[in-house]
Order: sequence, then C-alpha cells, then structure tokens
Amino acid sequence: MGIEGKFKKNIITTTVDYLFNWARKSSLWPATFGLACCAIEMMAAGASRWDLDRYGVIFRPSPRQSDVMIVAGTVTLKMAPVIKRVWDQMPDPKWCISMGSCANSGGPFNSYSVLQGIDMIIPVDVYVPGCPPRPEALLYGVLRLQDKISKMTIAKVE
Amino acid sequence: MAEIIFWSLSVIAVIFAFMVILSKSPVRSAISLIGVLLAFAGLYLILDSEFIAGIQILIYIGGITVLYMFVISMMRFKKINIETQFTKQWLVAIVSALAFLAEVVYFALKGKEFFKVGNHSKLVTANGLGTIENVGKVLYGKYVLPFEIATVLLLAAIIGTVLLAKREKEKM
Amino acid sequence: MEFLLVVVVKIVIILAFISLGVAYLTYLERKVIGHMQVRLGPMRVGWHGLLQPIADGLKLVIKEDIIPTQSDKLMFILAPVICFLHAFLVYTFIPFDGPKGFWGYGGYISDVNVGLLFIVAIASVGVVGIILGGWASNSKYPLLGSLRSVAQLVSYEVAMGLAIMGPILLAGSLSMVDIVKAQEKMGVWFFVPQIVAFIIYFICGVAETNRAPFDLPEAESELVGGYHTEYSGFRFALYFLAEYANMITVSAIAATVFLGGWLMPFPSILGPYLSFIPGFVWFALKVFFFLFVYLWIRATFPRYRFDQLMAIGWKILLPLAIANLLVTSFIILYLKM
Amino acid sequence: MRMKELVSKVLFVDLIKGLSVTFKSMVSHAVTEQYPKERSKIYERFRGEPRMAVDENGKTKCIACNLCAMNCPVGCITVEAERDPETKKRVLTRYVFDMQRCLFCGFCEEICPVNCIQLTTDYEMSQYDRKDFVLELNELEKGMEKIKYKK
Repeated sequence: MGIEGKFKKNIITTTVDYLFNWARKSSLWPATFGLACCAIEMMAAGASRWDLDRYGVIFRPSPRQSDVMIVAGTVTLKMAPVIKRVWDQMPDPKWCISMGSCANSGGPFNSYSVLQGIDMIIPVDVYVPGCPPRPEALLYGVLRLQDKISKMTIAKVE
Repeated sequence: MAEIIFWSLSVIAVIFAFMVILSKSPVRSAISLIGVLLAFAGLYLILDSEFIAGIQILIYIGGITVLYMFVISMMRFKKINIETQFTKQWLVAIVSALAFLAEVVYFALKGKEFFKVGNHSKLVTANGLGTIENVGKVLYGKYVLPFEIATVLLLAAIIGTVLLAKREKEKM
Repeated sequence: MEFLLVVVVKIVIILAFISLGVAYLTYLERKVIGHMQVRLGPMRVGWHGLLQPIADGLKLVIKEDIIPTQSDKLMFILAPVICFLHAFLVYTFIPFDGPKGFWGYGGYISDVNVGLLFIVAIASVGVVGIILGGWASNSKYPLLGSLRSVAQLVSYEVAMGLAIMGPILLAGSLSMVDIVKAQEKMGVWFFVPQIVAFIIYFICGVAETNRAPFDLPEAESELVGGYHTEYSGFRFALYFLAEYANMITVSAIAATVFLGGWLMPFPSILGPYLSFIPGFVWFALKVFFFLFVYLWIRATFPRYRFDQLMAIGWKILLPLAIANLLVTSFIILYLKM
Repeated sequence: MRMKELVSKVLFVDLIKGLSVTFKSMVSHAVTEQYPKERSKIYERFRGEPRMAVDENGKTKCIACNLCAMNCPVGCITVEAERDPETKKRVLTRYVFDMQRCLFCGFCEEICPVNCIQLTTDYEMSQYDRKDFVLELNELEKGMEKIKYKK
C-alpha cells in the first residue's frame, strides 16, 4: 500500500489495522501445493466434513490471486525451485503454512534428494506437524495463522 | 448541441483511425479500430438510426474486430516483422493508396451529382433512415439484387473454407 | 432539471443495488454449492458468514497490484476496465419495473426502441476485455483461456441472437418495455409459446458467461485460471465482478423476455390479493430463480470437452434456433393472413 | 429403443435426474463438524503429541534405558544419562524429543518398558517456529503450550 511504517501508533492506525487485518484473515485464499500424502488430508479439510470454506478459505488455482500457500508434502530438490517461483508470484501480503513433517524438516527423508525443510527457501509462518496431520490439525494451523495476521500493523514498529 | 457531438465524434474517429495505422503493436491497432467503430456508432445515433448503431457495435466490434484479435493473438510477430523487411509490398501499397486518395478527393468534390443527397436527407428527418422498418424495406425491396449477390459471395466463401479445412483431414 | 435529477438518482440506486447484488451473489454461490455438497459454506465471518463478500472485496483492494514485466502494460490495465464497464453499462436498458413503477418515476433508466439489440451488442463488446487481458498478460495460460473464450462466445452468440428473435417477432418490437407489455396483452408469458427458444437462450446464456458446465476458459484443472491467471488484487476483482454482473444480466434478460419481467403470475387469480407487491419484487424473484438455476447447474454437472461444446453450439442449438425462428414467423404470417 | 433415447434426450431426463440429486442433498442435513466448537471423537489408538509420564512423586518414570532412541526410525529422540555411583543405576540427565522429524509411528511407545513415553490423542501442535518443536523433559511432562480455541 505504500503507507506502512510511516506513522506512529494512534487511533487511526489501530482502526485501519483492525479493519485490514479482519479482511485479510477472513478471506485467506490458499494456493495449493499438494505434493504427497499430506495433500490428501488437505483435500479432506476442504471437503464436506471439515469444510475450510467456513473460514472463508477457498482454494484458488492461480498464485496471483492467493494469500497463503499451503505446502503439503515432501519437497524434493527438483520441486524446490518451482515452490520458490510460485511463492514469488504471489502478491503481498502473503503467508505460508508448512504442513507435515516432510515440509517442516524433511521428515524421514534425510537424503540427497529431499529439501530439509521449506524454510530454507521461503519464510514459513505456521508449521503444522504430523505425518500426515489430521484435517483438524490443519484447521488449528489456519486459526493460529489468523491470530498471527490480527497482530499485523501499518504503524511504525519501535 | 447535435453539431458539437458530431464534430467531437468525428475528431475522435479520425484520431483513432490514425492510431490504427501508426501504432506498432497490432493489438493496439485493433483496439483503436474499436474506438473508430464506436465513434461511428455514435454518429449513427445522431442520425436517429439506433438499429444501425446497434448492429454496428454487434457485428463490427463484437464479431469482426474480436475475430481480428483472435487471429492476431495466434501470430508470432517477431518472425513476420523480419520477413516483411525483404518484400517490396510497400511499392504496391503506395500506388494503391494514392489511387484511393484520388478517388476520395474526386467524390468529395463531385459527389453531390452522383448520390443526390437531397432526397435522403428528407427521409432522415421524417422517420429515421435507420429504423428496422426502413432498413428492411430498402434491403429487401430496392437493393434486393446486390443483397442476394453478397449472400452468394459469402456462401461461396463458406464452402471454400469448409473445402480447405476438409482436404487436410482426408490426407490423414 | 427534474428529469435529470430523477435519472441520476435512478442510476445511483440501480448501480448500488446491482453492486451489492453482485457481491452477495458470490456469497450465495458459496452457500448454495456448499449445501449441495452437504457442507455449510462460509460460517465464521459475521453471522453465518454474511460479511464474507465484504471481507473478500476489502482484501482484494488492499492486495499488492502486480503488473507482469513482460506484459503490454497499457492493455493490461485497460482490459479488466473494459470488461467491467460493459458488464455494468447493460443495466441502462433493463426494465426493473413498469413505466408506473418506482413510485411513478418509471422502473428503468432508459427505454430505447432497440433496447434488446443494444444489450446484446454491449455485452458482446465485453469479450474484447477478455481477449485483451489474455493477450496482454503475455503468458501462455491466459492466452489459451482467452482464445477458448472468444471461440466459445462467438459461436454461442449466434444461436443466442436467433433464439431471442422468436419473442421479438411475437412482440413486434425490440424495446424491453414493449416486450413485457406484449406479454401482458397476450395474457401468457413468452416462455410458453417459445419454450424451445427459452431453453436455447438459457443454455447459450450459461455458455456466454463462461459458467460451468461451459467454463472451459477458466478451467482450473487445466488452464490455472484462464484469462485472469496473471491478474491480482483489484484488477482480478473487476473481472470477477464483471463475470457475476454478466450472470445477472443474462438472468434479467431471460426474466424480461421470457418470464414477463415485472408482471405478476396468474393476475386473474392472485391479482386481488397480491397487488400490493411492487413490480420490481416480482422481477427480482424471477432473476433470483435464474441465478439459483445457474448455481444448481454448476454444482451438478461436470465440464464439457471443447469439441463437445462446439458440436452442441453449431450442430444442435443453431439449427434448432433457426427452425424455431422459421416456424414462429410462419405461424405469425398465417395468423395475420 | 432409439426412439426412447431420443425422447428422453429431448425431455432432459438425465439432466433432471442429476439436478434432483443435488437438490435433495441441499435440503438434507450437512455433515460438517464445526471444528473449534465441536470436535469429532478421536480414537484411543490415534498417535499425537508425545508425553512423558510421571510417577506419584512427580518424578519421571524414565529409566534411561535408551530403547526408544534406538528404536526410533528417524532418530528424533536423544537420551543422556549418567550412572549414580551409590545405587549403580542409570539416571536420566537430559531427554530431548525433536518433533520436527517425528513420524508419530509409536515405536517408542511400544518399546518402552515402563510405559513412560506415550503418544497422546492431542493433535493441536502447530507452532510459529521450528525451535518450538524441540521438546525438553519438562515440556514433555506438562505438554506443549497451546491456545484452546472455543468458537
């Protein structure tokens, strides 16, 4: 927006913060990055029983229109540049959820071909452990992310 | 009031027409062409010919220009630009453009004798030249022969296209 | 002076109403499709997710606005505006209520004697925005999406235009108000004598607005997002709003031309009891019905293949529309003789 | 037969069948669980967050036998112990459970001779930082810090 960090904290910035953060956390559109078995649990979270749409989370096909990237599954070194590119294509402000042990740290694949945690290439906001995590665990991760978003501010940070 | 609108629309049409020829990107030319056609549609509206204006927008913009853009987006222009450097088409273009200019100037000066504008202007003020009724009467009454000839021409074009498209299939 | 004021007030009211309607149409879509998939849809933003479209809109506006480096920047900026403008311009000619509606001020912004033609013409210019957006992005998926979109729109526009010829012949006018008045005079809505045209029109309308099962230009599973793949933030919102506004337009034309616009159903039976309901409520109910059918179809049927799409358009709908036109005109000629 | 097909096509029989199915499911009750408000039953054998059990004095049950660390397929458990010179028993000095790589396979739980390490049915483990997943003994005994969402 170009106005971040220009003003000190006052009544206007807090109101604007509240409004903006409410909008941002209420419509988190994820760019899916389902890579392995975790993707199945992510789909289950989007399907009828858990229904991510209740939170206003709907999956968008294009990274240009999404706010949060859910990396679900083992990231091989061959896939890493693709993730980086999709992340770079997303418009700010953007967040990342790392889902499952493999995305968090490489999981059991401590080998030559697997990236040891996606925080080596992109900044991660919420880590959801599990192998794979239950759909509820992902929902808990989304709630944690919403908490994190509601602490954002456009005011100058001292 | 009508005169102001007429002149402003004409100026817009001319400006857009220049942009059609002068812009380097062909898609921008096509967009400028849409501007020209929209200005013409506005001119038809001043003449109380809503039907013609609507048809102008529907056929020329919604149909023809969109198809132009359809074709343009499928072409590779870098290659075509390189190829055109070695042809001598500009010679033919200049000659034909000069001939066309001469024609336009001739008819602009002497046109009144050929077309007898006086009769038509009465029709315009009376009940609108371009209402559906008048267009229908003129098209299927006075000018039915040219209309049918144009139809046959278009039919021939369609059949030719089908033939061209079908021949490739038979080879396979 | 008063005339000008009335027109301006009407434009503001209709524009505000349509914008809100478009925003809440997205909410309706998520709710209806959610319930059809035995889910709940938005629940947590406001009461039963009622603030969801507002949050979505605000978020899209404050999002970063990306213009790809390799794109044609002017055209990239222009394309969604063209799309959006033509989607909303159409509402000038749609009668929301009769000439006595809106408390005597007339339920429409303008009644042109070729209103229906103008609606179709303006709606067809909106395609330019789609193909321009696809081309200006300078990316392969948007280009493929826009090419598909144009091929689809051009082929279905023909059948659509021929389908609405039938009611025009019956009414003897291209004015939207006159068409509704003709239905009032005839005592029967045009979807009864023109059932074939009605079905063809609605199928073509679904295809024209790029909705499922004809949503090939935006097919998520193969083309990412179709022509708006490269658009982010509020430019994407413009495309999005234009698509939903087009849905409302198609529904509004269907309601006016085939379902009697602002007229009340069964006036001889219900007339004495329900005459206090203003005409625009009936109109809104009819439009809502069509919008619901749109969403219902989307939740039910899978996408067509491209050759199937073309075959339906050219081999089934177009001949049927021409046959319907011929039969209608012969019957009218016979009755007049 | 062909006539029958044609009639059903003209009358949109298949179309109406499909539409009626979706309409029926629209008016039927949704199966969605509203997660933070209502939680589905988690079965006992679900393997979630690790815990270390304590005895009645509040001391750890762990006897530092190192079997869990040896049995872990990804090596996420570290056990450090030293021998008590008086009782000649191994005493636990440090127990680290690095949950980043954990597979939640339950091998540690199965092998433990004193039922000390257990995988509970708790699944809410998301954190903002990877370091929070490295759990020391006291964290393992009282559980990870977490927010309980109510609505």
